[in-house]
Amino acid sequence: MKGNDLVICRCEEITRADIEEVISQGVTRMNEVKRLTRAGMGLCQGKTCGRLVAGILARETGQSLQELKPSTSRPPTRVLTLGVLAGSKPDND
Amino acid sequence: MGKTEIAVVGGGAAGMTAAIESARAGAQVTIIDENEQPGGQLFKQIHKFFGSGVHRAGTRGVQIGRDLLREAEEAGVQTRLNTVVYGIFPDKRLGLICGDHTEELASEIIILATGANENALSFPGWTLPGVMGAGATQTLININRVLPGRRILMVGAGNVGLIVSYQLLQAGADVIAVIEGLSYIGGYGVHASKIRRAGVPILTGFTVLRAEGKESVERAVIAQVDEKWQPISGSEEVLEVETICLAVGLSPLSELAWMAGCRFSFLPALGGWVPAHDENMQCNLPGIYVAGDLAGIEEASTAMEEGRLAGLAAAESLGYLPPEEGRKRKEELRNRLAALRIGSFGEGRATAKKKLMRAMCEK
Amino acid sequence: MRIEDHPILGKVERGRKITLKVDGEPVMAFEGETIAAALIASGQRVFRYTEKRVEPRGVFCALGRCTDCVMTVDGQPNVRTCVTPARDGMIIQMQGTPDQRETALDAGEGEG
Amino acid sequence: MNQTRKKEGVRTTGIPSKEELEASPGYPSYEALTRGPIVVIECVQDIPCNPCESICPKGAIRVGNPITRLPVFYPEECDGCGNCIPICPGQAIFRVDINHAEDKATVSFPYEYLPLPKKNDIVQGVNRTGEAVCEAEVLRVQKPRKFAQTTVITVAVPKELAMEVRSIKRLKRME
Repeated sequence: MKGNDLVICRCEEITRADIEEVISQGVTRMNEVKRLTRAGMGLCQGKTCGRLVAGILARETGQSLQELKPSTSRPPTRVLTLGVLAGSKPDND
Repeated sequence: MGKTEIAVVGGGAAGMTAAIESARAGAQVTIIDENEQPGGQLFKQIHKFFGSGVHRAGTRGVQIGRDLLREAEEAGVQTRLNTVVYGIFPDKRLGLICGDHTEELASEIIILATGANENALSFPGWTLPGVMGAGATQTLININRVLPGRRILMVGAGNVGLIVSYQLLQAGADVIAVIEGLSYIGGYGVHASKIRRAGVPILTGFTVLRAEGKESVERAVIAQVDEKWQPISGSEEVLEVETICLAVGLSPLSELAWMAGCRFSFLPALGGWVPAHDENMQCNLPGIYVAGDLAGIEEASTAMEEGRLAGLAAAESLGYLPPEEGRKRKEELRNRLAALRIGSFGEGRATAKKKLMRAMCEK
Repeated sequence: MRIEDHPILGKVERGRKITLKVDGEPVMAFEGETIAAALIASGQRVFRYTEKRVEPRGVFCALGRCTDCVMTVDGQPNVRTCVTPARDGMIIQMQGTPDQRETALDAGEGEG
Repeated sequence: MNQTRKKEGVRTTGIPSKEELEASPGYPSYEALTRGPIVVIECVQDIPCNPCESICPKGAIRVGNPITRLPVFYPEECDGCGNCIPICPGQAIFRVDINHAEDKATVSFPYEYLPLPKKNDIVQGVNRTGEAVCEAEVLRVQKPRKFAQTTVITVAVPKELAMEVRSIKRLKRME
């Protein structure tokens, strides 16, 4: 298996090549990588791949990890099913 | 909408101690934890802790966990289990998922003690069943009481890698080797000595090249690395293992703190991005406190002292402690924390913590 | 492989014996343990196959975060087996197996 | 597995070197060993930790302040209770009696594996690298309740290996 075929985001099955491709197109921020590749948008919300993506982005763009804030956290921190949201005001009947 | 004075997010070592201190001072405290049981990672820490008497040195984490549960109950802490905090909103409202519905909980103070997440290491074959976090292995063997494999490769010789290797031996597995990319063992020498005595080799300057196997791990290929972390050709070795454990560090689990708008600093000695806090563990946002691994990756013993400090300071800010008593007890806790951050293993963290506190003053 | 006796934790205390149905096959479990623990004890390592690359996955974080161990439980997909307690009679199915995909593919071709 | 690069010391091998041990204030001199049973503390790093000091009823082990200081052992104060062996979170404390018999010494060490050996069993003594170096006769298997499942095992080994043997080869689990 070649290095660039390596899965980085386990949930969305995004490879190193996928991430490097968007970086080669000029992407420099974590949020952009996430939006364009879907790395970190899966069920785990980037908990596993976040640091790996930051590492690749730092190496490829010459930025330090300190310059790379993680992609923006927005609620929900866990995947919510629509059923749960629909049940946000539990009725008693 | 539910209401509480102090909401503690996360019922691990830091969250429990924070809740106990606040509740003992007289505050109304609610712990929210996503698990079936509180205690966080304490119940899988079956080894004896370091430190001194006040840190409960020589006592196993699992026993400390049991004691904290009892103390929390005695102190009147409310605990909401199986409840996920999915969001943190203005005016210190928390969005909760409880089973099949969502709820809001309003609070005057939020103490975030969300803990840490295990770092990953990507290499060909790392998605195969049989590659897992060292913490995952620890949960399986010490909580679930099942072995994920007989023959194990541990990647990482920090304290987590060394301790989990020892616990795997105790559970009846064979640890074929511990490998470490650095040229030295990062964890305590005594943890390393224990597993060396049990016949486990520790190979420094080695990395895992790939995991191989059809449907799950059947073997690992490791190799020596040079100073630039590049594998040295010809140094490859094949290890017949069925499980590869990754113990390559932890990162603060910080989504809620980011969402709340906390100011962060990047401090490698504390595990990466860490919310800035003052000497009361309060963030730049008044009424939001952090403690434990979220506030910088350290040991469970430091997490407990930070939890106590945050809990006490939070209760004090609500007027539950006479100022003189609050000052004295916080000072005592800070001394206890300082004692755990000295020596060659602690200095780096002590310096990073100072930077974190200075970051509070920056605009 | 269950750990019955342990030098620190002692003999294990388990709930009553129950039976899960995993992809049609009975699997013995103990009430209260996680589905993942029961499956690992029975020797199962593959918990699902991925959607795009059809690659096997198993337990990775064991904390309910990574979602690599998700399966369909009593008809509900994406249940995190590492944090879901086993209950008698649960029907558990692997998601995305190569077989299922062939079936889906065949059905698709038939329509086209 | 061969370690191709020559390395020494606890930071690279996981085993304290002879120099590290001899520089440690809890590690007895040869002369002290000959005087009778003695505690051997193989604590060579500045870890914040002092249960050995707290547990000793006689004040024979002193860490002091800060708690990262290496434990100092005062043999004349020690009454041989052995409480320091199972309390050490690092399992770095042993007891050695090189005068046990004409050609035998005893070594006591903490042990946390199953199954436990039984008294009078002949097992294999291992050195700090886990290598079996001799037969060892099990003299005592003590499981003091207050030390939370840490067993202290005492074995008799050839006298010349008294400062080499630090545990026994783990016994096969019966399943």
